Amino acid sequence: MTPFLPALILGSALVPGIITFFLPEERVRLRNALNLGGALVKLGLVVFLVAEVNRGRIYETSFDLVPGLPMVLRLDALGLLFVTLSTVLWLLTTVYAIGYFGRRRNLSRFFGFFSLCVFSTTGIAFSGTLVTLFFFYELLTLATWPLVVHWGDAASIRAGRRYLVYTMSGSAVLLFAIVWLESTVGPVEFTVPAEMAAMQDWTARGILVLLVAGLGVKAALVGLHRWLPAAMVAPAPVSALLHAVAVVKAGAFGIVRIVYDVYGIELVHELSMTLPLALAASATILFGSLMALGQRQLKPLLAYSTVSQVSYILLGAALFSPYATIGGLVHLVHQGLMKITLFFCAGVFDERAGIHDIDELDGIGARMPWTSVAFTIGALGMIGLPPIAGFVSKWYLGLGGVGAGHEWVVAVLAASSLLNCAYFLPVLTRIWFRAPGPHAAAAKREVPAALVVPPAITAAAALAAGLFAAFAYSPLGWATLIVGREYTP
Amino acid sequence: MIESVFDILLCALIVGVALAAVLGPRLFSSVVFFIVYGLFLSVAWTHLGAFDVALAEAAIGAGLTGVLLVAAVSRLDRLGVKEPAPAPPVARVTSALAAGGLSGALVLALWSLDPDGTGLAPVVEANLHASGVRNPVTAVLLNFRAYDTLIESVVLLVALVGVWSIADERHWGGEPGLRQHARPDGVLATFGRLLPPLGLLVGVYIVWTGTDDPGGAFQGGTILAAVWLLLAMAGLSDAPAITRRRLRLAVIAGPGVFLAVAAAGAVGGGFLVLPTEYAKPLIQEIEAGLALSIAATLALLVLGPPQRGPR
Amino acid sequence: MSGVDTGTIFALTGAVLIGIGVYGLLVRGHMLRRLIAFNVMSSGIFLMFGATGARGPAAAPDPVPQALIITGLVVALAATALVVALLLRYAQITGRAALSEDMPGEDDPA
Amino acid sequence: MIAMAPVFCIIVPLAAAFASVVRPLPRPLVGLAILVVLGLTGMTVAEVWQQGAHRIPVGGWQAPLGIALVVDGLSGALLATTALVMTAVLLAALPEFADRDRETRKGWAFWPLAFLVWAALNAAFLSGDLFNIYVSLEFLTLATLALVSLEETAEALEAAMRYALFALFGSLAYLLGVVLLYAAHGTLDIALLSQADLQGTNSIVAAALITTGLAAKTALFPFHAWLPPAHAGAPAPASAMLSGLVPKAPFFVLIRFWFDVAPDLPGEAALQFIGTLGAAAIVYGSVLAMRQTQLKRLVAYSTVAQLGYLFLIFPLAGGDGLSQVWSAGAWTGATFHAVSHALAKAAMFLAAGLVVHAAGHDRVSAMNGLTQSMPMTAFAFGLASVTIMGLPPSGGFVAKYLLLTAAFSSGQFIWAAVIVAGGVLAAGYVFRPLSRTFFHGHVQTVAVPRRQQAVPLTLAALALLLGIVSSAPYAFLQTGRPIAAEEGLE
Repeated sequence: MTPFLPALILGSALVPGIITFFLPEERVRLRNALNLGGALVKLGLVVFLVAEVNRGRIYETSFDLVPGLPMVLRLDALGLLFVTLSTVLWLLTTVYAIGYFGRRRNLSRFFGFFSLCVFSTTGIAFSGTLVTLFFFYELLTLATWPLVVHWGDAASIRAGRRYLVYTMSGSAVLLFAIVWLESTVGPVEFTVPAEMAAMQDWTARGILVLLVAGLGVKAALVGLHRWLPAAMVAPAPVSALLHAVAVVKAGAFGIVRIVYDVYGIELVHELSMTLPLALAASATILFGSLMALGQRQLKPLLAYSTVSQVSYILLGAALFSPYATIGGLVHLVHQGLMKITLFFCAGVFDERAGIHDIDELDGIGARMPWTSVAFTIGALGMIGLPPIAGFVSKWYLGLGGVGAGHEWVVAVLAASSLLNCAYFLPVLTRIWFRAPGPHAAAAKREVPAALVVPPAITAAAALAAGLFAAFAYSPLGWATLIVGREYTP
Repeated sequence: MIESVFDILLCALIVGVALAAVLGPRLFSSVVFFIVYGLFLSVAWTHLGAFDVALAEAAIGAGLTGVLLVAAVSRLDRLGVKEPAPAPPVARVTSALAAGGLSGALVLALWSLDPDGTGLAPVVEANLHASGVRNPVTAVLLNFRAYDTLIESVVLLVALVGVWSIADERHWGGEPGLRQHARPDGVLATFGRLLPPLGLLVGVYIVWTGTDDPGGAFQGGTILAAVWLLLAMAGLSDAPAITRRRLRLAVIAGPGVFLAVAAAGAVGGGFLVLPTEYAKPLIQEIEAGLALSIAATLALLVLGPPQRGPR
Repeated sequence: MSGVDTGTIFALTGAVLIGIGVYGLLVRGHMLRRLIAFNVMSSGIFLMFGATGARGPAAAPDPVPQALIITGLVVALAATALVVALLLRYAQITGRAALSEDMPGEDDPA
Repeated sequence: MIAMAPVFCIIVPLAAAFASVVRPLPRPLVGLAILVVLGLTGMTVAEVWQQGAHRIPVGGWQAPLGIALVVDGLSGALLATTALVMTAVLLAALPEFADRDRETRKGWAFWPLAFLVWAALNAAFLSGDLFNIYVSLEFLTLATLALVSLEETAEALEAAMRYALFALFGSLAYLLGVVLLYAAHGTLDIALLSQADLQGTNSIVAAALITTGLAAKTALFPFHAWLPPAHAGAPAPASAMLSGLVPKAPFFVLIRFWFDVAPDLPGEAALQFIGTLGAAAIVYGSVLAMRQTQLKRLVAYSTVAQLGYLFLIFPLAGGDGLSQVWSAGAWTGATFHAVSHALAKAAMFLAAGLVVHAAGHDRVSAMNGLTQSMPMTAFAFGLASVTIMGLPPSGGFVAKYLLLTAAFSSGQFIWAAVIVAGGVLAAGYVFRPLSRTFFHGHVQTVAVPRRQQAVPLTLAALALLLGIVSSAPYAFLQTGRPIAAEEGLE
């Protein structure tokens, strides 16, 4: 069974997805059962794997697409971190989506692509070569687009178009860079950094810039980010998926792979590319926060916050210091937990109270306490308030900055936290300390449970990830394991 | 030297007539020049010793293509179609340069050839005894490269299916071509009565003689087609409706027989293999089938799609 | 090919006829005239084919090109007949015998 | 007998065509004919797989006297592609063209023409003789010409005539080149010519004419003008074969000619020139596809763009490059593209045909709300688009990857840029109709049975499968290549 484990995990997302496509719209129960079942099976397999990988085992399956072009599925600690995150959040998002859509139409289509999306994300996490990564990365683009345009109105179609323009151009650049690299150094496997000695320094730098730029589209690096706020017109579960589980994470994860497993952080450092990368990440962090500050609506605010927060991961990856790497990796999980909470809550506010604008939140805390508490935990975590998970990330990133000799990173983090306060605190103030406005007054009860329980769980998880950071199986523990095992810069 | 003068004169005539056919101001005269061009070419082929080609050029190139074009011109006249405006001078100059450039390149290409020629005549000669026929051209057409000929006979069928498919939907099932009304005492009718028996005889003879002497299914079939066309144009015989089973069988008979022989060979071990001892009867059989289909198909091609509904 | 024997003269004539045909194909708008040009061009090719096979001292011309020319003639007739049928139907519907000059597709931008 | 399977791949469709001229075949017989040819094609492929490439001397006469058929990986792959696409096309055509009681013009004409196209394609893909190829291509041209004009509108007839002009001119240019080669070398056989020493004015003029003629027939830019109206104006099943299969025949001949007959002849400048035309086709075809308001026109312009990729084989694998390691990758990439494009484009046209039928018009808006009313068809269109864009997981991606690798390995970055840009441009035109499938409220008023919708879906899925299970087709394509890519990429 072991060689098939990666395939089994992939199958647990793919098979329900494909069956769902062919289910008639009325088969609600069967559809829900299929999707939840798939998510549960996957979770079970992943739990089993976590224990195995922790013992140092690595699973690998591969076949040749054409001779010389291997497709490799490999399970290593880094991949598993990402898979675990996406698996847990997939289950929760599925529950949430069932509650969110209720009896709306076109759900077979939706859940089909949803599963396909998770399948692709898992594939990205398991990819053992650059081409395999690209393979699933593109599949992800294709699977998310139908979700972005799901509502089928003019705004969704426009957002979908922008999403495509950005991601398709990004992948064109990425493919160009991948083939350029591979035609010089041969197929790139993630197990050993590619043999770059034969390559000119400037060629290596050029390819690195193209790779990061190609992946940076999905990671929403500043300048390449404009699709992300636009894509907020999508249904709330989709936003949750885009921002926390799949798309931006895939970009960030890809960049981590490039820096650590394709080039190797030492080489990136020798090429003097760590500083430009860190600067790009820092610029994105500050830019996203500044833009969030100017938003009047809740979802765009969260979107710009994502632009900012995802670059923490990149910042960690770019700094030549183990602490920074730990901080970046752990933020992959922490940001996911916190951001999905926020988007879940935004969806509940929208669905049950019709709230879109920030000033419509006045006094909602009293009417929708569960949602509001979850939202608050997420927001405070984003700011970096201990003991919530976000604090842990920022702490390690700061340590890493100092360790890498870039003290200015601490200033960037501080500035970003201040900006986070500046845009989140007014929202929290409105929720809790304003008199109920018309929307709060008209708000419906916090049902169904499928809508409210997932954010509660993710908020609790965000809190737990911070509180119990010292445990071996906590995100921090796992990130430390990865760094200890694979990266010793 | 005298020979060369004759060659050059003939070539000059051919080129002159071709120019007149392409550049002529009136469409009808262009078509007439084209027919004359075909006849001159036929003379050229005779002069070159290619008698089979000369026959084919006269019958198909000049004859049937000519009839087809003449009929088309008169049809277009009746439809009141006008000539489009001539091409602007710039286009004419650039086109002339392009065409001249091509001719020039071809002349250069011809000049670089080995003067002694490298044809397959000796190979054909060496294998002629096994082909079942004595006319080397027929040997190539119906044995050595019979596969080409098989496809060629299919091409005629394709053209016919295509021509019929352009019929007006309302006329489907009608008889091909326009109804001809020749005066019963007119010249055409007289010819129509006198010529067919003769044509039939000549046509069949040319098919039959093709195995050993110049001639064959294509040339003979064309003459038979001409006979039928004459009858149709003289109003003496109506073409059968295109949905008639017998007509359709006649049209596929040639390629059908050919294909059957090819398939039988393939089952027996070699696609289109004609065993030497049976080669001659097989070729004659194929030629007979082909002549029938070619005659019918060519005539129907000239008559065109049905122009009136079924009766 | 040096020396001006009969084969050479006719082969060169073929080259000229091909040029005439191409010119006609390029400049004549009327489809029937283009068909004439097409036939002039193809017979030019056949002439070149047959004449190059009749070069040199050999007494009889090469039979292979002859057979292929007969095949070519039949194919050309088939093509001519089909295009004539198309043209007549087109003229019947539109009253024209030339293609419209505008490039397809460029007349209907979104 | 098994050795004769390729020959029967020509004989059986011809026989079916003859029979349908006499009277339209009843459905079970059409099905039987399809099954038989499918089986024969399968046998041909198996034979090549086991025995390798081989020649079949027709009539028992060896070249140069006789004609040889060549059965190798490339011809086998194209035969198989043709069989798959034709099967889908004929199945898709049954509802539209099978006459119920009275014989109609279209109902009569379609069947012989379709079987004739099948036979003509197989004949062209198997032929190893330059003149025989001429006859086969003319056969193909005339049969497709009649299909183009089948709708009998002024536009369709005009499209057919324009097509005829280009195609007939192309045939003559090709024939002229062949005549020059015969005059110089005394043979028409591809294998024998490949041993001859092709150089000098005669060979260059001949090669230029052959290339020009075949490029005109393949609709390479700037000879593309005939293609979109012709492919868009035909009935959808006919469009599927016209766009998916028919241009592959002259392209196949072009590859045979350049890579088998005259690998050393072309200069670098000529190769780059052809590549430039291919690149221009990719850009121009894509931009025009984006601007179309009619669905089938859009799909047809996409063909213009996609055919451009095929011509990148010349700068990437031709000339001196042929001796380089990357050449095999480029060659396989282009042929892979030919195959996967055939499947995907046919699927796209068949899907478009169903949509046009269901919506009652041909504007792009016919796609509105398709995911709700005809999800299978929407899915088929989407899957076909994935191949057209060259995204994973599809055969188009593998093809693109191979071409890209060759471009980088040979240091020709510009072609790499063209290839990736072409993918983005393709996304630009396929997502226009695809976006509409997500609109609220659908416009498809005529119900289309699922059975019919399954046909394009299956074809599109096959194109996708080619990108996942690509190693076997890759190896198969190499069979009988002079310089095979045994070591794979690099």
